[in-house]
Amino acid sequence: MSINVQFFASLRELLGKQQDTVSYSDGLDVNAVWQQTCNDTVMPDNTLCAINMEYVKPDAKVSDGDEVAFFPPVTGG
Amino acid sequence: MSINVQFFASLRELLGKQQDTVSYSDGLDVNAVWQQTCNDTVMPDNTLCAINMEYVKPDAKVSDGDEVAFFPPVTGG
Amino acid sequence: MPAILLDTIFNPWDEIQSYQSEKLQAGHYGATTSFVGTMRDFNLDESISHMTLEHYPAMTQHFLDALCETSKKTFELDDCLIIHRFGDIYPDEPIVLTVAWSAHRAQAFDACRFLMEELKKKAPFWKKEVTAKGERWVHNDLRSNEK
Amino acid sequence: MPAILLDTIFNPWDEIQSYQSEKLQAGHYGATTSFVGTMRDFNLDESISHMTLEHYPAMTQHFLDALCETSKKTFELDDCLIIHRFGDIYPDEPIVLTVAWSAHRAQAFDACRFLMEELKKKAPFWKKEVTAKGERWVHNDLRSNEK
Repeated sequence: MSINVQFFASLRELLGKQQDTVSYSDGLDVNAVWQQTCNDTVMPDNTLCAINMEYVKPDAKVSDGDEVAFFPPVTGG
Repeated sequence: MSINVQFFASLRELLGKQQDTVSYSDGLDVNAVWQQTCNDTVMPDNTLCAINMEYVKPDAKVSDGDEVAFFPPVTGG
Repeated sequence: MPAILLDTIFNPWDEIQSYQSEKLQAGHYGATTSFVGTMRDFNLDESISHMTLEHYPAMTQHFLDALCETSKKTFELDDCLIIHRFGDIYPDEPIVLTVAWSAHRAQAFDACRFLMEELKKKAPFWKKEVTAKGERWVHNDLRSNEK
Repeated sequence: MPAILLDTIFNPWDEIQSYQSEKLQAGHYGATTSFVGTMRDFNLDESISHMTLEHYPAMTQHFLDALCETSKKTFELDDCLIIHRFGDIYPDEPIVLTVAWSAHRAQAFDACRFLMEELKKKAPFWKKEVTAKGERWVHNDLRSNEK
């Protein structure tokens, strides 16, 4: 199994990708998922994170098979 | 000239009249208008008063030709 | 920016649409808040067959016109609309409509609610309900049917 | 109590009417508050030709469904409805509709506003505006077009 990673809006454009896959390892948290897929790009301060469609903090632990998403502040409505 | 007096809703039913006319005299106020037209019936505590479609207190002075209205608390909407 | 008094049934959603397309400038307003008060078929556990809404016509019109004017200025609205029934009203019929159009949502929400709160506190209307036990004036102790 | 995501234009007033007549119990609700957010044709003094609303489809649906459920319980609503566009949107087109049906007006107003505030704070949508100068993502410093 592995972690499905999603990027949206300005973050998607900044990184030049919409989707990525990261291999799972014990103790993986959201921050580590970012580092594995984004390498040297620092996570912008206002980035929001979700695991399986629920907002989480960057230190939240990830489980194998999760979908992790990163996106900028929302502007709907 | 004179004062046109109007009663509405439960007050209209209590007094058995919808409309009355009172003759104008110097210094007439809303309370005195009530007394002239309602005789011994005491004005119920929660009665609202208006002169020419504007809310007033019972001690407001009336001018010749005014329309004075008495009604219970409103229940529209 | 009208306040309209009606003694016949009206469709609030059609009224909003036709007013908006006739009077509002397309692309200018971003927020529309509306409130519809509808007659319920029960109050205080009693079934209501219908009600009669009495009003003081000239003062009602005067009051609601002034309320529209004040609200438009206070909340910087593009426009607002009030429609209110009088006479005999049956369950499921709309009694009142208030609408506020504004650039931003805070003003539209605040204005629409202000229109309703002021109307309920001060517009000279009086409800008389007809139940199986007879007629009764709605008063402060008997307002659980209020919207 | 649905949250509906659409990539085509919709008529909010027709949606309210048809939902209400199909799903609500006549005579039971007394208060209906609705909010419609409409696209404006300018923002920060720049003319907007159109915008693209990106979203995170599964999370948006999940978030709005949960929001409806929470609101219905919290405010003791008869029902509520959210419709939100995504994709390309042009000036004067509705972007979002929130509706709350309740016995009483306080709950209907509170719930309708809660739906909008929560949606604006947390639903994963992102607006990109297209102006004569090019495209730009709407962000916190660029939100004067917000409703």
